[in-house]
Amino acid sequence: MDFKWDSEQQSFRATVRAFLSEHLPADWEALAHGPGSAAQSTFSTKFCGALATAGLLVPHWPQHWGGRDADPWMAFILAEEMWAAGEPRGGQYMNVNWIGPTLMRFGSEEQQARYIPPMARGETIWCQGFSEPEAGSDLASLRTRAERNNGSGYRINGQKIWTSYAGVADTCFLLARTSVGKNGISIFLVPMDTPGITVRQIPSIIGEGDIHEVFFDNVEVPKTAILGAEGQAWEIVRTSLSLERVGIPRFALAARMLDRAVATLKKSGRFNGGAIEQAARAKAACEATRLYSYSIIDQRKRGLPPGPEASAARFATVTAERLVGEFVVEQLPDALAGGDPLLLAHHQRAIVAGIASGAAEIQLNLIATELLRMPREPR
Amino acid sequence: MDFKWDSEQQSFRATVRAFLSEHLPADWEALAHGPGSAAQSTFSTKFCGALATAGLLVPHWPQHWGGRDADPWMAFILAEEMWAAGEPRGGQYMNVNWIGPTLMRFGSEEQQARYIPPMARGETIWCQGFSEPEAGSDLASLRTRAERNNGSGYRINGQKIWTSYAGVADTCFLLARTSVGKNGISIFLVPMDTPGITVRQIPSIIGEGDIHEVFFDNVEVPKTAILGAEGQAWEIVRTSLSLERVGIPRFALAARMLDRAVATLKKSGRFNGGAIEQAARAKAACEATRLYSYSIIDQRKRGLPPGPEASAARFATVTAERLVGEFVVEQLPDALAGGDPLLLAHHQRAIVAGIASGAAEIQLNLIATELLRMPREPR
Amino acid sequence: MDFTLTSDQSALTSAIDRLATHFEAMPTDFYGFTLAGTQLEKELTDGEYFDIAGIPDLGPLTATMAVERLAWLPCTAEIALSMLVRPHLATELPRPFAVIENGRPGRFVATAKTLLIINGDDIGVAHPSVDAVEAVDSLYAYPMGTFTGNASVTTLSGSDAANVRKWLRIALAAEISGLLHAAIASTVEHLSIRRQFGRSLGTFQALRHRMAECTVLAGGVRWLVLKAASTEDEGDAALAALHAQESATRIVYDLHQMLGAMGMTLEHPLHLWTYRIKALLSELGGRGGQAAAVAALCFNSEAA
Amino acid sequence: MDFTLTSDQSALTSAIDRLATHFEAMPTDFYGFTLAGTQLEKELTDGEYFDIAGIPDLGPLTATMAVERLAWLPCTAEIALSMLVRPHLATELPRPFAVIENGRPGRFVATAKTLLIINGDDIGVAHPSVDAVEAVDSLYAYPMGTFTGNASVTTLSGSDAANVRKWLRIALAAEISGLLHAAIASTVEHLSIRRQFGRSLGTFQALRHRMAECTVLAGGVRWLVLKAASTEDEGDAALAALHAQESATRIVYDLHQMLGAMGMTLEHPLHLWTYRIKALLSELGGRGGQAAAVAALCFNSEAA
Repeated sequence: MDFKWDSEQQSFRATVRAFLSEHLPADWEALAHGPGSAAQSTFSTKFCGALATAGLLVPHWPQHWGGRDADPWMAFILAEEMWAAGEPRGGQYMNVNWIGPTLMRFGSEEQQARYIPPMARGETIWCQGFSEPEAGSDLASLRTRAERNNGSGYRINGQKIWTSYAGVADTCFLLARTSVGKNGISIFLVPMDTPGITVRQIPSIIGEGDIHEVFFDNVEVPKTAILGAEGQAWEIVRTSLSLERVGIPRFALAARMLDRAVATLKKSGRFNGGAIEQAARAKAACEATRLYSYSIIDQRKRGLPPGPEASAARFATVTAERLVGEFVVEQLPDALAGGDPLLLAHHQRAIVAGIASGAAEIQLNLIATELLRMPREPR
Repeated sequence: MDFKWDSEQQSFRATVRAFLSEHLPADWEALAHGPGSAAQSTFSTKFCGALATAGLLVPHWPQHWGGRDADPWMAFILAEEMWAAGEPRGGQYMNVNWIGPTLMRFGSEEQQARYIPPMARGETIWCQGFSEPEAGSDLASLRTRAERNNGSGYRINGQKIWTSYAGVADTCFLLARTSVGKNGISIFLVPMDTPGITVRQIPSIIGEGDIHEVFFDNVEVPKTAILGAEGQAWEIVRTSLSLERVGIPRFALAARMLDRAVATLKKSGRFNGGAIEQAARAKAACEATRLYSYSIIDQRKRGLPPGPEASAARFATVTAERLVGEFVVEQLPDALAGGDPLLLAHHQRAIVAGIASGAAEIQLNLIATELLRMPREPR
Repeated sequence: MDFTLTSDQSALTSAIDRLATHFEAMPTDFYGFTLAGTQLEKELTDGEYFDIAGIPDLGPLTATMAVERLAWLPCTAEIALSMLVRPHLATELPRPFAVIENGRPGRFVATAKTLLIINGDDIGVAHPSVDAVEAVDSLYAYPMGTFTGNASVTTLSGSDAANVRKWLRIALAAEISGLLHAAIASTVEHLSIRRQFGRSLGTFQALRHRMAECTVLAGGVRWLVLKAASTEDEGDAALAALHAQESATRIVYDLHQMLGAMGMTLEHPLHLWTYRIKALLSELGGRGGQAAAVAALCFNSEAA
Repeated sequence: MDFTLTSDQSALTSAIDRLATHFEAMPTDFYGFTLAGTQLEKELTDGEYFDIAGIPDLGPLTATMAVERLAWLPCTAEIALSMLVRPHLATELPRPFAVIENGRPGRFVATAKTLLIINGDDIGVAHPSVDAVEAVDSLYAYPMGTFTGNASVTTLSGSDAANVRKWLRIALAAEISGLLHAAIASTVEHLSIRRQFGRSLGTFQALRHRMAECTVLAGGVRWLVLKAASTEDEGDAALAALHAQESATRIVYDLHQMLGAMGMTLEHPLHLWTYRIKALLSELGGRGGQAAAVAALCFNSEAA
């Protein structure tokens, strides 16, 4: 058991940092505020192109698809550095983490040829059409319908909500119901310029362009738009969630922002008393979360399937971001009033942490059932 | 709206304090540890006798029963001072608060004549036979059975648990099932020396003599032992719970112990840094709880029935005791290792607060339903 | 000890309640961060409500209840300082008021006619010219502003400063108390309506318990605020402000957690209260500042 | 970064696990406050387990895992200091060890052969005679004792003291980690078996969520402890001790709350773990002490 990085890992991290310091413009931190904004997306596409050229966009992908089979630690070091910088890849982190790998596993040859190479070149932005009004995170009550049309395709009608990046995405990874029940849900890969799709931005605390409603009004797609088989969504989503379960290293930004807030307070003689205890508590939570996440990478590296510890890591992340967020609001409130755009961006993203991509409460339930083996709640 | 005490109230409080400083012996604080112990009960009986003689045991009772119709504020001032002193009345606080008043309302003439005068003289200790193994606080699943015997009485069989003061009580306020369903539960007033009753003390963190199992093995009681009508337990208990709902001013001891712990820390130069914040937080919780409790007395004084605020006061009490308890464990741990018997007693009683007499969780449910008017949980 | 209101107090709180109810009934077609209560400000001025505390039969306690009630509104105006702090300054000073604490941006600074300048233990008074203050964009749901420092500052005496600080604490706690009330009510409404897994969210035990805990905390804040306004005691003021900031930190997090994605939008009003609360968490030294005051003022060594 | 154990580490942790399992299987007919592990102490001595940290292929990390695992047991003995602190003193000193912090009673003091005497920043070493120590009755589930101060004390150098303090923090955190694990497991077992309102308690959402939160906290403590034992870094040790004391305060309360009345009895073993934890919450300066160390050691201004 060893908690140190080997020399290859250290040098990879140094490479990523060097890339960031070369490619992030002076105004990057101001851009980081408002993920999904047009300005950030324009920048991200340029940035991801450069990452791809440098071999740093999809190093963990197979060589066949433009990667170099780098191990899970490399992918995670990359993600840590990106996230700590405020995630200049924008929405493209999803392509790299799970949409690409899911297409490699379940996509048809045609779909793979069409969608994967542009992802590997950093040219494409996706959005995920999962959540619906009234359904929350409850997939079983999904209502968007895809019915066979007169030709050999489908006609899609329905509404998605909370969709990140929908305003700038070119393709949607869409869940729609093709028949009743849990096995009646299918996945469609839908170009966002297909007639009948309307996107409405929802004004939010998180900043410009982050969340949207997406309306599907008689949207016609060919049969080839379906990913895998009709009704296979449940299985595919479970796999992609397990790819995503490693999670985003949100703690990396939280820890960096905590360091920054402490440094600012020290400079102005305000790091004392309760601020010290609060900062230390947040620091411990960040570092505990970091190790939780590493333990999951370690399991993946050893070829083990992601276990319930992934839920624990997620919930620990929520707590760490919360503690850093509260520290800043209480001890360095000026940061959120024109003082520091990246601290502001962190605050805004931390709001989302406990809510998006598997609410904290869902993680707690999974932990109780899978890790503690407590009896399930009756429905 | 006025948060000051009037002169009558101030002088009553002074009287109670003077009584306490005259009648509490030097070793009282050591006795306070282990409520329900033989030593404490012996002292309490003597002490309550003296209280009765001074007109301070049941001042809020009607004159007819030895009181002087003092208003709810007086009763609460008395309770505050008693509890702040470590409750030298021992188990007799129950007589004064709700067993006596319940008998006044529901008892037969014979029962009233038999049981109330000795209560008013401070001579008698009761225990309440409510909880049962496996039933918890769920009255509907009560199993102890009282069946008609061959004569005109009942034969009781069953088991009670968590019974405070059972080792020293002379009478039990017992719930037993006389037929099926919610309206099949009756209350019996049972002398603890009735053949067939066995008491087993459960060794506990709280100290000697606090909790017991009580076994009823073919215990024969006359028909006259029943309080009210057969099957009336639900109604009577609801009334007595509402009498009890004002609650015990546990915050008074918590606040005093906090003051004492802070004074001790100051003396040895240990009141600084995190100790200051923790003490201040606990202080605010104690004072908020005090006002919550006062608001309930104020309602009672105005003849209003106790509302859901009583549950809020209870939960606030749990929090206040918890914060004081944690403060002492972290900042003055020596108090619990031979350092201060009353701080030890407070710690032990605080353990019980969140659990006994309507667990904290039950209060939270009541608050959600009655105060917030949220929809009920499905059963 | 008597918690009934006098008939004068009842009459005034009823009037405030009617005024507030009128604003609550108005449709808010607003999706920004700060909803300025321009009309509210006007009606309060016209009704001479900013002077409640000075009327003998009403006094600061009634003014505190007004501050608390008006904080329920989705819109905001500079009410608390004008109603509760302004009356305790030696001379009549022009409103709106604002506070600049250790040079940081403050609420309502850009439009303030009177600034209270806090630097460590000192409090000074200044009347900034229009170009000495500037609005600042922020996430907080108050209009925030900065002060360039170009104005003459009159420093208050120690006892005046202590008195002002006491009323600042009560004003802070009263405002937080009202905001907590509104934020909780808004969340309860959402949970009671919204369904998931075939049930109203409000029937889920974990959510019910958390809401109940929030309510108990908020109720405690309110009682401490009312007591402080009634006794006008420095220690009581510190206790109220501490419990307000302490409870609010936890409640704000819990409410956003329970409201879920809806609470991230500007279309649901929750943020109008929670992002006002967030601006208040650091004021007057934050929890640490209030705790130090409580430690200095509230421990009774003799009774221990 | 690699979290697999070496074969030597695996062999040792398996041996410790077998030894512990044996003690866990023994019926404990014990209803007191402190269950002394006399037989455990003997077997650890006989098996030379107290010297694990000094064996090159095992080292302090393996010793830390042993301390953590042995803290799961209902009985207790002076293990953590002997396994983790003793090896870092310049000379071989006799065990059992105990700590006297600022004159307060300490764990295992009455039977200690070596005392570490902490006074503010200083740490001294003393070997008390039998009449210089005395057992004290307490609520804590460790044997507690006091030291009269009648023994010659050798003060450690600043760097030795810092090193000892680091290992004291790791020992503290490892012990808390193990105790938390056992206390949580014991509560989960109770909740899964016990029924109320016709359902297993473990099916109630509010209880499930609280247990899950406790588990996440306890898991975080364990990771920080293992890292600190591996890196032997002072800052890592302070983080582990802080997170341990911080998490434990909350977990202990929650577990007792969830266990209900059963947790008040000495017939259920929960208190054997929670009342050991309570004794540890104030050690080494408590949360405030660890936080000060974290603040001094762990903030990286350059990367910010």
